Amino acid sequence: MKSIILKTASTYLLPLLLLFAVFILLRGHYNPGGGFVGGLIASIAFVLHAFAHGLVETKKMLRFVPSACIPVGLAISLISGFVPMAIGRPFMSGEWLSVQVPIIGSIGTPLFFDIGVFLVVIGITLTILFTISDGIL
Amino acid sequence: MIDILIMIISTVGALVVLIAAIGIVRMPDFYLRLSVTVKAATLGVGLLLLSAAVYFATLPVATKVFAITFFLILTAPVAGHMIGRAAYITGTKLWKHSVVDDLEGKYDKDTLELRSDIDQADREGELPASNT
Amino acid sequence: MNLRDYLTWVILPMLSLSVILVAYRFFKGPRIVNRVIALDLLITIGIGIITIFSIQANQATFLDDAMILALIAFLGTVAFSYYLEKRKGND
Amino acid sequence: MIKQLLLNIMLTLVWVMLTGEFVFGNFVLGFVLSYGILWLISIQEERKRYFTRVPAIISFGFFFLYELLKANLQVAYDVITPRLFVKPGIVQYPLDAQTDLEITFLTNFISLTPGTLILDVSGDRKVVYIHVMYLEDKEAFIRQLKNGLEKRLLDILR
Amino acid sequence: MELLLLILIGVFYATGIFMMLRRSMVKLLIGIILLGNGANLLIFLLGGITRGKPPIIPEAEKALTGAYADPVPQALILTAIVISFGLQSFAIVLLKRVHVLIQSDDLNDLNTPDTSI
Amino acid sequence: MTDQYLLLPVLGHLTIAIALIFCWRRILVQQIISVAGNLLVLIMSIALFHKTWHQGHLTLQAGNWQAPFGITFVSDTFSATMLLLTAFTGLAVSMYSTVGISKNRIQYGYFPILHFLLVGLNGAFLAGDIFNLYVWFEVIIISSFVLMTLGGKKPQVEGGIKYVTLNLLASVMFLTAIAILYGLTGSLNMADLSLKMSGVSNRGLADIAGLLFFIGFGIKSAVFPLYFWLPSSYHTPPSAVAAVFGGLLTKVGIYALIRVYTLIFIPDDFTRTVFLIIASLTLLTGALGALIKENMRTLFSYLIVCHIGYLLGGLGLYTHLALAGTIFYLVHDVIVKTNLFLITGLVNKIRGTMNTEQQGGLYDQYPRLSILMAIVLFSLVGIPPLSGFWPKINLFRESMAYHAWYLLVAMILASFVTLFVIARLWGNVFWKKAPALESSPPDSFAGLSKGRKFMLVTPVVMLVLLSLYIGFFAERINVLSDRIAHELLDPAPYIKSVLGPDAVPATQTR
Amino acid sequence: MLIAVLLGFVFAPLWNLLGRWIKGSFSWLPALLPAGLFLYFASLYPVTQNGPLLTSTPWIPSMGVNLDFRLDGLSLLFALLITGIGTGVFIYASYYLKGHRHLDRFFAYISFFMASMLGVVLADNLLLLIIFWELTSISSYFLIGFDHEAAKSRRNALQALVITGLGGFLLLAGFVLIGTVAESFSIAQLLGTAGSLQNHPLYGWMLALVCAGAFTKSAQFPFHFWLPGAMAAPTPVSAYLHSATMVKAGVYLLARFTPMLGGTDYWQYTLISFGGITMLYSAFHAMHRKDLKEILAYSTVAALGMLVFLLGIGTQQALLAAGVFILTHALYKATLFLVAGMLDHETGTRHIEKLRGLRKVMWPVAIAGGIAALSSAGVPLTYGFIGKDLIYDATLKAINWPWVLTAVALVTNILVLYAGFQAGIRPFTGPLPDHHRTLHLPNARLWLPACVLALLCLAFGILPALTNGLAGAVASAIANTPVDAHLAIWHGFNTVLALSGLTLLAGFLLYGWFAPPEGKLQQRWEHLSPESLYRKAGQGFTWFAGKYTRLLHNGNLRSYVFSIITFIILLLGTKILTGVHLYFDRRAVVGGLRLYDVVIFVVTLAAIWKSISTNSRITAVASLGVVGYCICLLFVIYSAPDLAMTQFTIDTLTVVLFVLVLFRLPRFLRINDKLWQDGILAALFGGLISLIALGALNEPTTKETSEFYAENAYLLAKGKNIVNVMLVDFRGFDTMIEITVLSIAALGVYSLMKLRISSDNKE
Ligand code: NA
Ligand code: NA
Repeated sequence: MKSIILKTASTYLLPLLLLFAVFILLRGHYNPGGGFVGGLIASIAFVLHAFAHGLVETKKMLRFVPSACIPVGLAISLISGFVPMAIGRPFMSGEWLSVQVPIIGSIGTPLFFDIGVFLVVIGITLTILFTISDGIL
Repeated sequence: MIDILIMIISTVGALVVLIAAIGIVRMPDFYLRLSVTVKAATLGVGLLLLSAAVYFATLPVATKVFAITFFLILTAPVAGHMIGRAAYITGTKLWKHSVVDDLEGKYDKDTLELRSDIDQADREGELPASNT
Repeated sequence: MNLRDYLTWVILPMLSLSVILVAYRFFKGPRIVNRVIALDLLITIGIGIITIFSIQANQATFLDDAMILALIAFLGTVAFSYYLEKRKGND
Repeated sequence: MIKQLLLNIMLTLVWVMLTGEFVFGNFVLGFVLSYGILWLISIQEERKRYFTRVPAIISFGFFFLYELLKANLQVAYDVITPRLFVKPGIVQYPLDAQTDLEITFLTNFISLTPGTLILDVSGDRKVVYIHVMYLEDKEAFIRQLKNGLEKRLLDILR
Repeated sequence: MELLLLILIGVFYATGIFMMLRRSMVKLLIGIILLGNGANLLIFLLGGITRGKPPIIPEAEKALTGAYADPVPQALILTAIVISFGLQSFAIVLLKRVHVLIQSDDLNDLNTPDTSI
Repeated sequence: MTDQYLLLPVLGHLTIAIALIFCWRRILVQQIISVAGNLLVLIMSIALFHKTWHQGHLTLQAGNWQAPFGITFVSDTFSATMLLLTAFTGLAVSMYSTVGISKNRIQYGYFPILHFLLVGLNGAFLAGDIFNLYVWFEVIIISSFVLMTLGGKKPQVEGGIKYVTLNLLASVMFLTAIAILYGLTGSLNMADLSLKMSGVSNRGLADIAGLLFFIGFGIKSAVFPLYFWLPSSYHTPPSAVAAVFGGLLTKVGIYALIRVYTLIFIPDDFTRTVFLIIASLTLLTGALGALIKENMRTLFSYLIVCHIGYLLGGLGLYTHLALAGTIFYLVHDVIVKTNLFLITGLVNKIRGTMNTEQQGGLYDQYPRLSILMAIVLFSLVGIPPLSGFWPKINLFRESMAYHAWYLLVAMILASFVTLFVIARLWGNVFWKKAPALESSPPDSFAGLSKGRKFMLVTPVVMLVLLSLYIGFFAERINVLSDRIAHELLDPAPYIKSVLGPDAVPATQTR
Repeated sequence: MLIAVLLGFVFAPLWNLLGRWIKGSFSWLPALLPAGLFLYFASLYPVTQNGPLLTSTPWIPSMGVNLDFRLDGLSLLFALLITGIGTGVFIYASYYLKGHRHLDRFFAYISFFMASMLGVVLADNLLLLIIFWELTSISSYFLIGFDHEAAKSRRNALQALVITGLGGFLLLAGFVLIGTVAESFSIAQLLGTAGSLQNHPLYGWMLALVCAGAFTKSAQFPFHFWLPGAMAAPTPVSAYLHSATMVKAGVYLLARFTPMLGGTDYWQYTLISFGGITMLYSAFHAMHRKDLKEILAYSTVAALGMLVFLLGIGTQQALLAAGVFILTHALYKATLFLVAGMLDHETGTRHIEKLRGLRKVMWPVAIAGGIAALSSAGVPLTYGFIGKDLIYDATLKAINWPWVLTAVALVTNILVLYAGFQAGIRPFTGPLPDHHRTLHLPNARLWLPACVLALLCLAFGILPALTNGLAGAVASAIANTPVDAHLAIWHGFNTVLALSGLTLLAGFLLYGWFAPPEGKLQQRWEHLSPESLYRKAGQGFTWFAGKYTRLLHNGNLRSYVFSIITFIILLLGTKILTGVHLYFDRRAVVGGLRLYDVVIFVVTLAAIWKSISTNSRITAVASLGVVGYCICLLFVIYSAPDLAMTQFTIDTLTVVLFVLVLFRLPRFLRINDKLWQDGILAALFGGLISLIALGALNEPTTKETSEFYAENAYLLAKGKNIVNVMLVDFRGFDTMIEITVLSIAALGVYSLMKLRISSDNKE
């Protein structure tokens, strides 16, 4: 859709939404949010961009193929589950570092797991939507 | 005291929202309804949010309220523009008592390219620089 | 009348009434464009309801939901507009 | 380059405000995050003199609020009284604003003001089409907008 | 509210099935979505509903006390919603593919594999 | 007893699947990883079976959260056996797929999704949490959707719509059942549910919850009158895919049904009667359908439906012997049905058609292959002492003891029709001379290189050897089934292994 | 004994491996197998005189199936027949099928069959017996269909398998029933407790099921027709399976079960009536056939009927007669088959009108045929005479209606004589047609086995006492009590002798004067024959199967959904009506209602209604959006902020998804039929679910898991949003799988949209 207004708005909305997505991801452990919603918001940001600028532009802007997020995210989640096994605890046991980080709270395997979820959700949403809209957006 | 303030703000907000709601029912054509809703709701909800900010009176809540309002202000006009334009393109009629319709016939039927009709002579010479 | 009661018996009914009115427009239409703006307005009023509800329940957490609604509702309208332009009014 | 930096700092601030924790670590985190995001989406256009005129902004804010209230009351009055006073129409409005950002700002503010709504911008960016609820005189309306909102806005943006 | 939710759940299931019984593929899909919503609400209702007490531990405390909503159904529904999203996306695309192949929205046109020997 | 490595067969497949996505377009690499990975998982599954056999119930509390607060995985003999069968099937299908699946499909994710399917199956067999089971089922159905429609040919997607719709309906019913169950007990852990169910005062509602599970799993296992999706779709995907489907997908439904109806619910008389009647009708419906089909795979699809009746019937009889018979039949059926679809693929490769009327002459052209196939076909019929024969003894016996004469008649009729259609098939496909058609497609098997032929035939041989083993070493399988039936009917060890030795199951009359 | 049985199975694949030699000059090699086994069993003869020889090897003890074998008189007789005639047939076949490209396969099948048959007669365990029983059916299937490119062979093989297979399954059911009742599958144990089954309430079923197995296998009317059809097999097969051995498995079975199930009125009436009808029916048919093998087939059926008939009479004389007649019939019928095969092989036809005067070119064959025919007629000095004597002796001494039974036997014997002469004598008498003058005597491997068998007919006929021991042992085994046999040619002038004379006289007259018109009988009664009735029943069944299958599985998804939902409603409805207590607790269900609850409820209902009633797809999608947002609001109000977020984002994305796909699709189909039917069904379903939910709502539940999470989410899992902690930690595994589901869906969408397979047959 050739709308200057939408284009401009989405250009500025994109970083805001992405930042917001990461925010939602990281605070999930303490407040509503988490990897899912975070991932969905991030993908919505890109989808909006694609509506405004066309799919080709959005793909050009992205430094990665969205579907690559899927295996990477899955691998991160899976590895965060394997880590406890390496020290002899059951799969997916929560292992925490002692340092505290603002917003996020403690750093531990569940956090990495959630980051994996985040990536997978971005990957799948974008793969699905971009595949469907290939040639029409 | 704070409670009274909250009550006032929220009442005004709710009233604005209610008026927008009445407006969307009462207005005779699509464009008028759109016109009423976009901002009335934004203003009304902004006031309701403000009352929340006053009530909680913490920085995180204030930030959130600011962010929500900011998003609404940023997106509501754009959304109005998008749907209004789509409505016009798809042939939504103006109210029969409308005064003027400068848009009539300005959309190219196939490409949906919108013409401006001013400076017809100039157009040949200087094409817009940043046309994507 | 304390704040909570006021919200419960005055503000929320007002907003509920607004919802009913907007919903009426949604169901009456005519045509999709009217429904889309009604839908948009419904969501906006929803943000208001959530806000008031968060005061009433003393749970700032719900404002997060309001934030998400504010952010994302836009995409729906854009999508509908897109559809309409592509279909040129053919439902 | 400077624009990127500014945008970056701005995003960092938004982050800190959103999270509400004024700790050094949070600034760093916010900076890193926004840096990453900006890197990811690299916006090409360069723009000069980003925001300098703070007073103009404040004055514009008051002006806008005034317009907002005035028009809102008008609409509200119309909606709740039995008779409709509306005289709607779509007006072609020639733009002085040139860049995408200017156009977008202008149109958004026009739309936010009750009674007016931008329907579209022409392909050559010369005019916008505005839906007006109370259109008594087309030329007067255009003039009023030119000297009011658009002028003030462009003062800030340029 | 429980009563209203009970009715709503019944309506979701009923309309979901009703739409699955239409001949249109798009309606079929709508039916599936309605059914999914019904199932989610059912879990929500039967887990016990509580107004205004989200299962989030307040800032200053270390455990949740007093009345609060049961987090278990919420976690289940969340998983279910996301899964349905995946399945529905696939179904929508499948629909599109079928339409490309048979140029019809009519489910009755879909019986090649059943009636072929 | 706790076992940290319980989940290895699941995680193994998951890791392989992810690794396969990383090498998205590299066909050869994918083939190697897949076959090697399946071999690895087979070894893991054997190890798990061995350990379970010798040490009894193994449990894993994921995330180290004590049951019922976290997600529990349990390996009892039943699970371990199913895992083992899945591993054999997986290996066979993976090998077959290296040649049997076209390059296009491999380039578009065939192998990762096959492994995802195996992840789902293995997970479902190990799940000790009812909602977790639901999620595994979703993995299974979504990967089967994708495998079903991969390639996007017209009959594929047409069948796919039906498959997807009815399976989604099944998922909704499953979810509904979980909702009711949670509403009644407030728990999701199956061992915990087993304890809490006895405390539910409204027995009728508990039975209703059970019946909802029956409907959900019944659709997945294709019992009458919930089977429609199966004959609509199973003949449309490639043979290798149909082989996994035919071998395992309906069985996982039966597995879940057996699991919930031994651990959580105890079928009352009403439910048992329903099972028996449904089983009989399933047998008849499948048999009648098979009787009139000329397409090999459609015919086999109906036979899948038909033979599910034996399994459900055994559950409905609900005695030790009947359950043992059911398990035996399950073991046999997984191996044979998988192989059946693999040989269908071979026949299709040779003759270029699935229609039995247009086939023929295989016996003359490929006598050894034909004998191999004959063993599969006659195992399916249950010609003694091949694998399908043994379980019928127990099932016949118990249906007589329970005076379920209609079930007995249905079982005999189903056996008879199976014999008839298989013999007719043999006559048409193997004995008859191939009809000389102008446009008969070329034999795409003969032209393959030795190595590729090897990859196609070895899985069939492996599975044939397995079914011969099941037939001739029926004692082993019978002891296994017996032990599984015993474990199923006495859930106390299961519950104790999950919830700790203090958990005391209420004495239940079974 | 185990090894003896298994040898055949071992050698079967071996012949295949040795194919090249077998097809070459070593085609006699396989005959060593039956010959060796014959000698082995013959050597065991003295041992069996002291009682049955039992061996046992464990196989599947947990199911009570062991490799138990017993060798008593009955088994021995059959074992000797199987191996003895087997030797002859192997030798015969080695020349008969010389140069056949699948000779190795033939020997493989027939060795396999021989082993199975040995298994049947030697098994001392019911389940073991049924295993071998089924194997004989299967190997018979392969042998009948040996010439598998001929449609007729395939059809007849299938027909035989269908009949015997059905019998096999019924027999299995019968055995399982007997085994369940008697708590043992061991024949030895069953014989030990003989007499107990007859009084069991389910005796009738046992009898019916065992008879079903026996009658189908032994071709009793009305299941007989597969046997003439089985003549499509090569002649050695007919001689071996379908006259001498396999068809007698049913007889063997009845004989074996005589002590366990016999002795009752049911037993007598069943066996006598089936046997009697079979005898008369098929003997009559044999007379009207012109094809050598068909004549022999029908006379075989008659003989089988006779055997069943005798077992039905059940007296000691009858059992003795049966034992002797088994041997008699095997000897002469095998001979006649071999002769018929030679004639077919040499002349190329089996039509008896075209075969005349062949004694001039193949005299040894003529002698063998003649002797066999005389034996079948029961002419003195042949073994058939002894058999016939015993039969009349048995019928005359029957307990009920001796004269009726005797008359039946008499008529049958006369007709059988006619058939025997038609097959064994007619082709050799009369003038030799010109076109047969070039024929010459076939290889000795063809005629020698026939001659040996014929000589045995003669030898036993002259010295019947030779078989006293065996016959006695057989009768003892059948009767389960010691029976002495005193076989002799001369018993003095008595009724039996008179009957024998009458048989011969009437038979000769019939042979001399009567020539039935060809095919007339078949044409007239064809539509009523069991075979055509069977075909019609089969067609009817298939027709029904087609109707039924297409009715249910009609290709319309909505009808599938309709059936499924109907089933659910019926199932759950029945259960609710019969056994569920539901009540309505007003406080728990209605309490605490707010205005906005009602508003949300009403708007949701209206949106649902809109989404199902609208004719515009995009309106339906928008309505779905409203539904979703209302649910989202519900989630907020009822304390599920995370759910609300997710629901909202996903609903928006679904709208986007729909929109992207929808505008390429056609409009909604306007056909909207069956509204009421579907509406009522859907309403019932929804009501049912609500009702169940109501029930569950009223049940009190414990919340120990939620309490655990509330207490420990922060302390142990370091998070305050319990739902999120559950998702990433407590129940993190669900999430792990869930993202897997999403990934698969994405891959699926990708491949569905991008992959196109062009070729039709590519998999
Ligand atoms: Na007014
Ligand atoms: Na409850």
